[in-house]
Amino acid sequence: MTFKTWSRAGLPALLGAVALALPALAQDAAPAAGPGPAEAMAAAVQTAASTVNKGDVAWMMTSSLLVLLMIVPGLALFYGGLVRAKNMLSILMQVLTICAVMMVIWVLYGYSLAFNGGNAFIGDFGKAFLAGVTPESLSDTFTKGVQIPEYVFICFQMTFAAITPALAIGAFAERIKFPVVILFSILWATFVYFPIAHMVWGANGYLLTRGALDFAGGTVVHINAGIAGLVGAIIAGKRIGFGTEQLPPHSLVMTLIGAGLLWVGWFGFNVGSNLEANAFAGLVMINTFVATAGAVLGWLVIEWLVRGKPSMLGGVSGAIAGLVAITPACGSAGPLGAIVLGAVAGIVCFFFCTTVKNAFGYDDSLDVFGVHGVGGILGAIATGIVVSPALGGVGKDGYDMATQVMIQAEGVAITLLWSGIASVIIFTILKIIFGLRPTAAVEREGLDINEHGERAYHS
Amino acid sequence: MTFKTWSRAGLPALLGAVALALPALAQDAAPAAGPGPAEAMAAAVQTAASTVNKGDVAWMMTSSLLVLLMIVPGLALFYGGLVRAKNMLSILMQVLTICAVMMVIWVLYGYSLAFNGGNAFIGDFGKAFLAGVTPESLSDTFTKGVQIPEYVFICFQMTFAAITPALAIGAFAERIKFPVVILFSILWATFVYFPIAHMVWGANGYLLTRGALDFAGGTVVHINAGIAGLVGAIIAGKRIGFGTEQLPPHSLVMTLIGAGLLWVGWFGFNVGSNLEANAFAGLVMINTFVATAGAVLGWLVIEWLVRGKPSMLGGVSGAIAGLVAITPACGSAGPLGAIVLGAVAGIVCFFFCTTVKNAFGYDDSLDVFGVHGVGGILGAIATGIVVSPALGGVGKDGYDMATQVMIQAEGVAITLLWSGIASVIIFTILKIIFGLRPTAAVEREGLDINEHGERAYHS
Amino acid sequence: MTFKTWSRAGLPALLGAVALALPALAQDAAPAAGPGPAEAMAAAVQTAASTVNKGDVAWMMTSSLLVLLMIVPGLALFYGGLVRAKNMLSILMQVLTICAVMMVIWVLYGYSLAFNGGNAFIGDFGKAFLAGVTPESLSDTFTKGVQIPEYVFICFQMTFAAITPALAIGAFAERIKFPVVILFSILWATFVYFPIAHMVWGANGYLLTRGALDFAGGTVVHINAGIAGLVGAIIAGKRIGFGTEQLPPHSLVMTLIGAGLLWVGWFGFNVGSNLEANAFAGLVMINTFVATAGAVLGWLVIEWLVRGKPSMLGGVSGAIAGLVAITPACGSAGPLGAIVLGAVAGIVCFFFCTTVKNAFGYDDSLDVFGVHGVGGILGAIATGIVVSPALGGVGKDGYDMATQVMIQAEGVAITLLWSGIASVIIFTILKIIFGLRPTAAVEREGLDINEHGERAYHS
Amino acid sequence: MKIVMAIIKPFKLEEVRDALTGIGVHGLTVTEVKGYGRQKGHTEIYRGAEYAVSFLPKLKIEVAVAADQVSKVVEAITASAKTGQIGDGKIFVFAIDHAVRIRTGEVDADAL
Amino acid sequence: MKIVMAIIKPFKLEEVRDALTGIGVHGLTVTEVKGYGRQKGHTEIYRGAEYAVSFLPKLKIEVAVAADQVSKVVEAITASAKTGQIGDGKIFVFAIDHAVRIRTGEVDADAL
Amino acid sequence: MKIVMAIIKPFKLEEVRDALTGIGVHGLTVTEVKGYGRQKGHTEIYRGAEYAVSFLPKLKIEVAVAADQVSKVVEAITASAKTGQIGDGKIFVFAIDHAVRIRTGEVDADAL
Ligand SMILES: Nc1ncnc2c1ncn2[C@@H]1O[C@H](COP(=O)(O)OP(=O)(O)O)[C@@H](O)[C@H]1O
Ligand SMILES: Nc1ncnc2c1ncn2[C@@H]1O[C@H](COP(=O)(O)OP(=O)(O)O)[C@@H](O)[C@H]1O
Ligand SMILES: Nc1ncnc2c1ncn2[C@@H]1O[C@H](COP(=O)(O)OP(=O)(O)O)[C@@H](O)[C@H]1O
Repeated sequence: MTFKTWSRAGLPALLGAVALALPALAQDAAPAAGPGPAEAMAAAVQTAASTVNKGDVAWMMTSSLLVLLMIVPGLALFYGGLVRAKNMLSILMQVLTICAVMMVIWVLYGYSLAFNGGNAFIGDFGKAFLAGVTPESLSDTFTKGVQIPEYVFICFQMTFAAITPALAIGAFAERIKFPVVILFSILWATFVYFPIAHMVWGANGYLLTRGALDFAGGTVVHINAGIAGLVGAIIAGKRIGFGTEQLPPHSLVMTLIGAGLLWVGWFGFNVGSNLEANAFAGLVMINTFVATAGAVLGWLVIEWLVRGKPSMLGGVSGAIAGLVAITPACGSAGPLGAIVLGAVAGIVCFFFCTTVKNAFGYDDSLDVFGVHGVGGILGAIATGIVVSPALGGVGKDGYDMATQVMIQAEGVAITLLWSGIASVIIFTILKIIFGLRPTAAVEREGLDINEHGERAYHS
Repeated sequence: MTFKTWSRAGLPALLGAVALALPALAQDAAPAAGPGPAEAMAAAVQTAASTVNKGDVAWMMTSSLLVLLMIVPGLALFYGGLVRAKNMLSILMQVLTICAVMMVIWVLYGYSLAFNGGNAFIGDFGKAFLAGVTPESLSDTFTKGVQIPEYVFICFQMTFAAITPALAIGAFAERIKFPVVILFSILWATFVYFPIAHMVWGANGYLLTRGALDFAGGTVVHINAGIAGLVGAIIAGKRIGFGTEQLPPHSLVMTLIGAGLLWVGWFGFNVGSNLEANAFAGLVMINTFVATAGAVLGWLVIEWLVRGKPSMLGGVSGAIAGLVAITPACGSAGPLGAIVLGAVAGIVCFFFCTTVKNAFGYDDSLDVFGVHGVGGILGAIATGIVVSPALGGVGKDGYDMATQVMIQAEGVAITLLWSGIASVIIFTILKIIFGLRPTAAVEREGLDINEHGERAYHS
Repeated sequence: MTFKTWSRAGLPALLGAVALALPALAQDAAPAAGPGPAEAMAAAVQTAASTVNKGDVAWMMTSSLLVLLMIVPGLALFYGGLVRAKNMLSILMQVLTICAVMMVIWVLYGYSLAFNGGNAFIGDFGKAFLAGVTPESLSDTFTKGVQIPEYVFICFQMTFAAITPALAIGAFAERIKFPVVILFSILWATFVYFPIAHMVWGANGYLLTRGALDFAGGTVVHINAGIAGLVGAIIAGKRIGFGTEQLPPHSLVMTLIGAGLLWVGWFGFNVGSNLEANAFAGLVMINTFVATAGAVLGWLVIEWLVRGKPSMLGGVSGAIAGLVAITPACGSAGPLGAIVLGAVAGIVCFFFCTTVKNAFGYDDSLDVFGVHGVGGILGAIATGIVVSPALGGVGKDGYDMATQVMIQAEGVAITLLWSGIASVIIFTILKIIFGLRPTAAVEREGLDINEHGERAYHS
Repeated sequence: MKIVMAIIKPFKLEEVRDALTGIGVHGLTVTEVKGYGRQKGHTEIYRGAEYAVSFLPKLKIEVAVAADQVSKVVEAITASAKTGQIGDGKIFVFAIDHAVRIRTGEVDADAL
Repeated sequence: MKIVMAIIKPFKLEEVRDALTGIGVHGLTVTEVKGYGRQKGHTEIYRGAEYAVSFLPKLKIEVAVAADQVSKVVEAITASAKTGQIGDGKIFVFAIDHAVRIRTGEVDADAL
Repeated sequence: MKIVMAIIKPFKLEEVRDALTGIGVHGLTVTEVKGYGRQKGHTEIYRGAEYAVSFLPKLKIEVAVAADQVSKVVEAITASAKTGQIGDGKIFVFAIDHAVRIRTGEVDADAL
């Protein structure tokens, strides 16, 4: 047996003996007590063998990567294509940096706050620095007796935490200072994302115990980010030139690439939330396919009727609206319900992003609230409807449509209030301390050259 | 047990009791008779447990996503990069819309027509609206006793249906009205794609029972789309400026991105067609890798010899030609046979797209026939050769090269005739009723601004 | 049973009887002796059933595709965005062609030289032309009793061979003749890559038996390519205009897309190197996530401090530096160690690419040595440190930090010397015979138009 | 007839166009240019390479007008393109012999 | 010597070039410009934002010729660039003092 | 006052700019253009389609200077833009009536 072969085969055995490496950093490391490492290991392997299926592991790792693909390059391009060329890199940089920062704080305390112990509203610091997590640690799935490695679960959920603040920044694109965007993300994740994630997904989370249906995190991710973005857009104020100059997307091609990658990646998001590669995953998958298709058609048909021309930006906006709306419902609806939900989401978001938004006059640069907020609210509430067996949904024990819709609405309201109020506070503090916006000259000339010292394109 | 955990764990049990949600829409819903839901469910889970492997489910879901990646952004970019900037969005929009439309009609009646019952040439409406399909429904693989969830099979095949008409539109790019392209796709899918898919893949399909080898759908997808595109290109006539003005690709970079994603995604297409993540999948995979490599080299060497310079567009054109050619053969050839088949495909398609096409003088804008049609025909026929054990192929019961080549040629001929004739009829009808082309002024100025009211790039 | 169903079910049985198809080509085909094909087959299937897990197959196939995604479009775009527009296609073409060429020679003799028999420094030709490999052949994993199909292993390793020479070419981008680049790749792969891969991964490889830790090939791939690139850059000399004219990246957007795809694909590289979708894979995955995050932050913070502005190119350069550094360490470090290693890699590579490189004054066009070489050396050595259980690493039998660091350093030194000296010889020979560089007029005007007869962009 | 050629800051285009239509000038041609002058540029940094960028994006506007309109046009442009910051640009006026409208063949004053 | 400067529709470039070489003019310089004039533009819509686009893509051609060739050149351009549709463009002619060929230092007529 | 307009090879820009600042000229405007002339172009091939590309990338430089500086400027450009190869470009000089600095309203010599 060569050394290398040995070292890998033997690693799991060794790991049982490894206590947390950096005890000074760990707030609450699990004591490495009990049976000696070798026995512990044997037991762990035994357990792993009996409850972990490699097909699930393969799928959950794939799903984690699909969500990463949604962030960079997916979301970065989707948003980047919509701004002017002079601010392209600022968007790419914000998305990349937020992604990196969130991953680090996820390991430091985010995972623990979201998923470990605590009360109905927030977790605790018991797994800060991933204290006590080893390759043998397992996480439950929704099926009794089926588990996945905890590191895989941590990776999967880490990608959710990484994308959510990045979604919000589209609302105030092209006009906020880079350090402020990053500080906002850290504060907002800490005081909004981790608590709401805990409420929806934590073992004893408030919304979970209330009975709210949210298969893949429509509330946690989309409504949450949508309202935070709207608050930021309003507090920051409009872009220079908004309403007077032309601010067209600089490359709808990048937006299409981003949208395509978001669609592909969203299956990691939705079907990954099933935590298993089982037969039920197939239903989640087809719903995610056809709701999107329905929403593309919904937006383009209504735009064609109202505006006279169906646009490609409309088509991809519809796709995202449909994906947002099916996110909470993807494990509840049937395929026909999903198509209808998607189509309705396409139409409703179209009206919001055109008529309603223009009536209010605020400058949500990339329609984060109009697509993620509105689509998310619609999806969350509609989940209470399309779950109905009478509409082809999968049903729910003791299901009553009115009751369920009320439960769903409660989840929406709590998220809107919590995220909205906290965002007002965070942005106001940042505005007072640092100021949110660069100088007018900098904004005019573009954030790329001024904040990052580079330009996106040279001929 | 929290509600959420319960609701997911309990969903499968509930599902057994769920009849089709929208009976008014369903033509032929399976009656929910027999044993009560709970028992049925128990049985279903039992069966699922014994015949469904989560590794297969993980792979087939991954494969479905890989094919989606081929469509948006893959094919959209590959084609989009080859047109002029003023028509970029029109291509992206056509591919996106066709994808969405096909997914919806796949659920409505396409899947049923292609895969449910019927005769040797077409299925029936028994599973229209996916009537009777539940998360417990299973589909057979090629191995006795191994099944995959039917929803997963439906998703996988849905992506094939979505890409095929989108392939065809490259032949008449830059000059057809958007609504006409969409109508064509719907009619062509209904009268050509679903029947041919049924003939090749349906349990009792004509070509299947004849013994034609077509592992991943070279006939159904590539020959089929190639001839449809050619017919469209001829009936629509040449682009304004063809032969007199320069019509260079506006961004070969987009074409490279698209080609790369097509290559990556094609493994979903080819290896996914194996329906299992078993050892045989490895052969399909290596063939798909090396045939492409061979074809890149085939095209670039012949171009270097004939033209004096190897071009990047040549390299990626070769890659696609190789992928097309190996599609039917990927489960029949050995790796050396695959390299040779790829190289030959690169060379043959090079000659077709340069010499032959120019001799005929028609305007197949993006060489859909030259690559997909010609490469597909070559691959289909060559499959009868490279399957030969004497050439490293996997062989076939009672194999005789001449016989097999004739069987393969029959499949090619039927597809060319069926798709060709139906396409003539469809395009002629559309031409008479709506006219195929926009005004000359619109074509000059570009489809993006005129048909979709937007432009791809702003500086 | 339809023919098609039969043909697939029956293929494996037939395959047992298939000897290598092209015996004239095969140097050392395994004789198809022993038990008759049918029995052999039955045994093979038996074995396969008992040691191959479909979850592993699914993951390893996914991993192979992820590495392909790293090459085209990933690396092609990452590098392409950094050159001037006039040389864009030359980069895309070099990466594509190298990928294709390497795949073909991998099948012809590369796999055999790297992984079959031989001595401590190089394999033999026993599996040239993949002689004797069938769908039933299996490869060992690191777990006793767990195997994967050999074709899948061949595909996975093929992608490593395909990317490595393509990494090197960034160092002498924009100034070497296309045929010379391709010849270099073939010679270098043969005399450097295959031997070093054998030394690190081969059953009896020198470095493996010495006890060097290199989980996913930091030595074989990154140090190896980095030093080769540096040698090429120095022997070729500087680009015209280097130091006097501005040579800015023509599209940092392409570079971001490439970086994102490299990150996503790198999980195939690192986690795929685990060869199984088991619990340990989760550790490799989280390390690959967070080391990258740490490196993004490391580079941007140090750049912010030193240069006054954090740049997006800095962020993505950091990401790649972190990925390079964690490559050897991803199966040894713990997540906190990975974050720190990433951050250090970001900082060290920043200083190298800015201060050190400028002090030396050579023209490594795309900082291949500064990122892959330096990051690779750092990662290789640091692996000996972060593996320490005291630092949260997974430990190693009889681990002693100083000893292990020395072993790691030995691996680095051997690779630097072997690859460095061989690269000097290869480039010198190519320079004498063909000359490395095009004429000054060609270099001025761009390689795209002169070597490939096309331009990347037309408006 | 004269051509008034102005180099302006890019974001001023709409204002200048409006100012010109305000005084009855309904045709103009715009070119994207790069300007070098007193206005200082930036340093761009791409890893180890630092580039001082002294050429800044500007727009060149060309308006052909009758000679007697020149001063009005120059005034309109000056007023609308001015920010008071360095780099606002220049106006140059030069004479043309001849103007033709391609569509109709009309010449000189009629061609504008 | 004069410069004949023409604003034309982009797709007419090859025809104009051919017309000019037809009359023995073998050098010209082309610039991508945007034109504003009588030809109406489009409305572009990006989700909720509507932009009236009044600047249309045109090409500017500059040809330096001896004074006695001007009318031939103007005619050739007019004939080849004309579609008869609004927006065909304009031709402006102005005098130059001096021409130099950089490569050789030849001046004036010899420089063209 | 005059405008010296030069068509040069793109990679000569920095040298020309330096030559001009060397003689005290601190303002200029640059436009990307395509030139057609004696310098032969390329053939581009995209699968079956072959295009002869006769327009080559050039830069146009425009410098407004006092009349008495023209010859110095022309010399500086000629010297710095010259490679001796075909396609080095041309210099054209023409008179302007009037120059204005938008920021200050200064005119003529003061405006440059
Ligand atoms: N001598 C000149 N000839 C041609 N263009 C000039 C000249 N001087 C300046 N310009 C143009 O005018 C622009 C503005 O000039 P600059 O000196 O920066 O500021 P200001 O207009 O405030 O004097 C420059 O970017 C350049 O395009
Ligand atoms: N006064 C002008 N000065 C400079 N360019 C002009 C002027 N008027 C028109 N142009 C240019 O000529 C183009 C065509 O003019 P337009 O009024 O649209 O149509 P037509 O050429 O048929 O009169 C415009 O797009 C613009 O580029
Ligand atoms: N008559 C002309 N009018 C305007 N521009 C011209 C003329 N002749 C040449 N040019 C410009 O000068 C450039 C160089 O001219 P060319 O004939 O190729 O070489 P050379 O400058 O060595 O004579 C051309 O690409 C074109 O842009």
